[in-house]
Amino acid sequence: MVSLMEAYKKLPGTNCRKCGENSCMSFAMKLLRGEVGLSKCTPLKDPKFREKKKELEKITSELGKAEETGLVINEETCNGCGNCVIACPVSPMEDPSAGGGKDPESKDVVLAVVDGKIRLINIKKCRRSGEDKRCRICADVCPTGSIDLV
Amino acid sequence: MMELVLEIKKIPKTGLEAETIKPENFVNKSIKEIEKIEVCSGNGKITLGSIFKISGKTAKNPSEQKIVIVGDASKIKRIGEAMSGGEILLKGDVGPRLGEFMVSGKIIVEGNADNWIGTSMNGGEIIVKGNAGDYMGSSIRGTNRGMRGGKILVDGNAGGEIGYGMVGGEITINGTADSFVGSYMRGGKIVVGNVLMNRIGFSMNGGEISIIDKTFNVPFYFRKIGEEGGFMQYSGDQSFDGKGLLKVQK
Amino acid sequence: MSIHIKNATVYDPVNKIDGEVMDVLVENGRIVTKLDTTPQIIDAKGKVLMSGGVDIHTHIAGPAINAGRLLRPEDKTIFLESKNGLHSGSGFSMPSTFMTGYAYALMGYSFLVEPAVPPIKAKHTHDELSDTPLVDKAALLLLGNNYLVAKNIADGNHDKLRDYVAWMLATTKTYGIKLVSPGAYLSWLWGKNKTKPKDAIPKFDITPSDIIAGLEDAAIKLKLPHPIHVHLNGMGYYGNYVSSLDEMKLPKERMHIAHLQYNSYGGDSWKNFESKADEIIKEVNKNAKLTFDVGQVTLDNTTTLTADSPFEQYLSQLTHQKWSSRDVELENGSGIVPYPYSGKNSVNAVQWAIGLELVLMAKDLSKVCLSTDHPNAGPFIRYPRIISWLMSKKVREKFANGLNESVLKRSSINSINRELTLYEIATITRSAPARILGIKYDGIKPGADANIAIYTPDDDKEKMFSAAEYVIFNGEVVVKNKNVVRSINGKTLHASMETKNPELERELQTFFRRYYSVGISNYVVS
Amino acid sequence: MMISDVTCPVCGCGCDDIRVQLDDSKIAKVYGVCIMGQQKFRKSQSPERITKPLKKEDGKFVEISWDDAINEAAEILSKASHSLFYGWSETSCEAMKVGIDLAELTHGFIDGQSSHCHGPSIIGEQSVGIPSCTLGMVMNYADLVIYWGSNPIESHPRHMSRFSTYPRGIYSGEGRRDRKIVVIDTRKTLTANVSNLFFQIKPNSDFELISALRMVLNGKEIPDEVAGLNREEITKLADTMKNCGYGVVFVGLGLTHSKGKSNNVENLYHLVRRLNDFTRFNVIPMRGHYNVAGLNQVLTWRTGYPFAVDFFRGYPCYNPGETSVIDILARGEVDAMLSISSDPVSHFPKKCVEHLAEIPIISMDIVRTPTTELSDLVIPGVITGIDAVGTYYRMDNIPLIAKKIIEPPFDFTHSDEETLKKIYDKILEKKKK
Repeated sequence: MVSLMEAYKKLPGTNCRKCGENSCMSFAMKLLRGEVGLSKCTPLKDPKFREKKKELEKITSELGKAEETGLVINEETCNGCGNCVIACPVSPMEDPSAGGGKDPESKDVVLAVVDGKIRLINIKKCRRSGEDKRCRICADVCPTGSIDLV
Repeated sequence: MMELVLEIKKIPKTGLEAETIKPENFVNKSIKEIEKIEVCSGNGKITLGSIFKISGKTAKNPSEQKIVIVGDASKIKRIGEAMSGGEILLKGDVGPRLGEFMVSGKIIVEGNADNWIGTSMNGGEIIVKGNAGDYMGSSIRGTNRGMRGGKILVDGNAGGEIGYGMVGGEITINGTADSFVGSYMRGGKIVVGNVLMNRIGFSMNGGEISIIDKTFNVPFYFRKIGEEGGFMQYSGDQSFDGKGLLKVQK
Repeated sequence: MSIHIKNATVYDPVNKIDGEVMDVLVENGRIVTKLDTTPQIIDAKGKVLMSGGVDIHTHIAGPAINAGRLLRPEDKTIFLESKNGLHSGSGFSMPSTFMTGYAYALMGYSFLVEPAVPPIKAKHTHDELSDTPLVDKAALLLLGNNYLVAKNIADGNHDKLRDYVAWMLATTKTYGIKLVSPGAYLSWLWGKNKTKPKDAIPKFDITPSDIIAGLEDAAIKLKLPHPIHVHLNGMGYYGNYVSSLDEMKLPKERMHIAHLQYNSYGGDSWKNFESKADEIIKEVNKNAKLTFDVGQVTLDNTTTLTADSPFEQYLSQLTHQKWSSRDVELENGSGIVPYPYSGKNSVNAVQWAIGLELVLMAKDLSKVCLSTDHPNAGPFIRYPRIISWLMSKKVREKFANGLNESVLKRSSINSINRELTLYEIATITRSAPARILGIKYDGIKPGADANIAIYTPDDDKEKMFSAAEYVIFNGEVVVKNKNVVRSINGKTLHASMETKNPELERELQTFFRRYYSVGISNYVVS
Repeated sequence: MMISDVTCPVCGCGCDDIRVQLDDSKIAKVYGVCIMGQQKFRKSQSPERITKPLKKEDGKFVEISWDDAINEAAEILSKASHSLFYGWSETSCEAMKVGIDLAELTHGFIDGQSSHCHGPSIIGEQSVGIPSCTLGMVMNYADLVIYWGSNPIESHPRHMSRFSTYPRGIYSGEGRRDRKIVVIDTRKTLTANVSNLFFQIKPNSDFELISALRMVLNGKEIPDEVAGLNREEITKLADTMKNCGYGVVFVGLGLTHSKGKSNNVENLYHLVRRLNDFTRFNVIPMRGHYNVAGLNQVLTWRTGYPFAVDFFRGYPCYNPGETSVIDILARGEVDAMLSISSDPVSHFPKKCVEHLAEIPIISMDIVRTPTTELSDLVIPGVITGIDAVGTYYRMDNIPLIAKKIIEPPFDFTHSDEETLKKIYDKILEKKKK
């Protein structure tokens, strides 16, 4: 799964609004949510963006798979409060200290705070990676709205 | 009354604590001896002679001794501490903790006074023609037993937390006081023009507060109990069944 | 540095010296038989010489006493100016740390025990002890309401409890085990305000008596020098002597009872509150396992602070005084309430008498220690006044008739004629507490540590013991002509425990990561 | 190389579960730390770090040697008749002890940020007493957590995830579901986003709301609307507090800095004390800096008073409002100042800063701030918890050890304590002459 910033960096960044969005950032958000097709971004057709276009196509193709969790993190607004890390039901199972509010050291937790921001550690462990998409705990406990479940 | 005049020459920038300036320290002493009396300044002690130009006469016993301080004394603290008689007249402003622990005698301030006038006062009288600061007649930090007796009269306005922990005595403020008048009051009387934010009688359990200004609206933690002599009467602080009396001019 | 003390009248119960006139030689911190260097001479002719005083129970350092100092700026009625290299300080019932050290040294004390350390804040206690000069120190660890202690006792694995206690003593660098109303705080957390020795503690289904038995068993197995130091349940309540007697019958080998005065109360209300010192001392006199420190009330405006949270809450409701309380995670609580004792108060007057009765009616004074549970029953600077009451019937009668007449009707203080001698005073302030603590304390004998106090005799015993003429600490003169002249730091003693249960330590690693709010590396006192 | 159990030297949470990845003694990655902590770890490595003592000569800073800086500092402090030692909340307790010795030796003032941050909470504690507990009690026992005038998500980011809301304690095994989180504030804060109940009150009306709650607990009538809340909401809040198993109120600057100041907190302590007749209820002030509580503890055991201590008579005097830093500066009672790990010029009222401009200032800090620009002497600070070891006290007064993970960017001193000790000895030397 790719984070919003990585998708945004691959866009032209001209905010030309030809796609109907008012900035490339909101276009990237919608793109990851599968709410808009890549073809809508006309400047991408320019040959100098060929590399970036290929990478974007690879990302959007993965979007469609059934086991995708749809977990999107917005690093801009995350303040590293760790609510999602501790509240996630997977964390205390993988590392009991997360049950006690400590930062988990295990590599099998879904999320962990690194350098003041939330990072995806092991997305396979996320409860949403199967058919059942009901678990929304990390998005519910995020006070800054930095986690989106698309 | 024998008058001794202390005219301010020069006060160190870092201020003074002059609890030795009171009538009973000056009686039966010559001007020379008085000039040697020490006060605290900065990190040491300096003599009264280096601060004031001293003139006038000294009396036999304190009740006949009057001290007049001329000039801006707003940087001199603790004048008249635990004073047991006589009179002090301040022509200009005065610093904090005036007349702390006062027992008897009279202090008149023609200018403005500062915080902590008459802290834990037992008797005597303090009159301030100008405005006064906070914590007038209040208790020292950590206790809620403050002023026990004596009178304080302020012509102008006053600061906040007046009469904190008052047990007895009288405070009269013709102008308006800041919020929190009469907290932890057990006895005594406070008369005040008006109180900002209507915050009076916090944890009050006795004593009496009279508000002169009709526009004062009574806080909800005081319950109406009647009317008498042109004053509406309320009882509170109801948050803990306190038995203080609040009277508001009708 | 060597000192030659000439013609001193020595009282030293450790070596059975009762008023012999002798010379005492001191060199390199020890009492010696001969000197190698030219000594400083101290003419102690006609003066009384004792070894350094030992206080077995005084709250002088740690989070509770510090919260008390912070709570009461109005307690600062005494100040100490900083001059000739000594620090300043303030405080009457709870002096600041430097002032505490100087005041104890001035009275000739050289060893103090801080009896209540919450393990997670042990660093705070050690930091304050290191700022208390001129005395050696030790601290006792609060375990009577500890979660893991109660859990291990409830699960019945006593060996694991022994290893846990050993690990805790080593980790917090403390000297012995302290129980404060075992089980009462744990029950209070679930709304039960009074706990008797046989009541079941919620969530654990064990009784306070089980906790006392469990911890005594651990103390025996670990061969701790000092027995379990117990603040009995029901402390401070009227009519608590019955439950106190139950708990006094529990120990298998040894138990030291703290401030026994607070547990010798009769009557079924504050109105008919009376002394039951006779019943209590009867049990102590016949039960060889028991020792106690008295906790004498001195009728001052002091501050009560104890780890018995339920009692402190009750006291604050009774007196409407300020109330501070600290619940420490998984360990113990504590409560602080200022309390102005008054001789005119019928209960306080009898409390005053009860303490003196316990000491004066004790048969074997080597089981008795002088204390005021400082600052609960009174500040430690009142010890000389207590000594003057114990040494003269006339002085205590003169004091008694200034009190509420309940002291005559509800206690038998005025019918006791015993007057303690200097030798007996040296017992309850030196040899008895040292023996009960199990510290290396050899009194006035070659080879012993040179901690010496020299007093000028006086009919007014309070004046005599308030300020020693000379005090020698670690072989150096620190008090001269009743003034502290030097400040040197003493050492803090702790039990030498080697913990050999790696499996328990792994378990604790996960327990700390799971339920404590600090990492285990921050729990260890370095 | 990975270092674990690292402590974060920023806010009152005192997190001690941080892990730092070092690549050739440079901080590469920091695990577990929130965004505030991350900034400090990054700042410790930044080129802005002050690495040489600076002396102001006719308006411009000139680099001077270490010995000259110590001598200059001692010169300023010995000449002053009334010096102020201010700051301390971001340095170690060991440095504070030397600071207290300096104030005692020069008969000056010592005060810290607590005087104008949670000073009102301490004054309230001194007149009523405070039922309180450690953060571990909140984690294991609390089923009701109230944030009053406090917004931890922005001031103490990991507070809810480490202690109050999401951990699974012994008696709160379900974690979030076992707890009710209430936020009382004048605006909908980020913390309110994740709380169960949010009461939006009118600014400066906390005092009235607390009195109303106390009256409801006493079965008394309250008006239809108090502090912007109607009677049902206030009764509901009072019942929630009364019927919980173990409740905790976290007090923030919303309560201590709105009108009423220490009276608000005093009234709250009365309320919480009354609640202890029904259940167990405690208060924890949300102390800001990581060692602001440390200054209160060290100053209290050494002098008897928690802050605003004046040694001018040779023994400690204490009277907040008279001996506190804002008042002595506004009255101009100080003629020299040592400011350590603090930035008074940015935060103090105008009148105080005007006086600061007239007196010599020595500032010990890690980066240039408005205070260093106004100073006459700047001495490089050492960051306790990154460059040096030291003791500090968390917001619930639990002592912790700040760990050293890298060397400071200079070698003439290893800690603030060592720097201050040198100044102390130099002043003693000058006094002997």
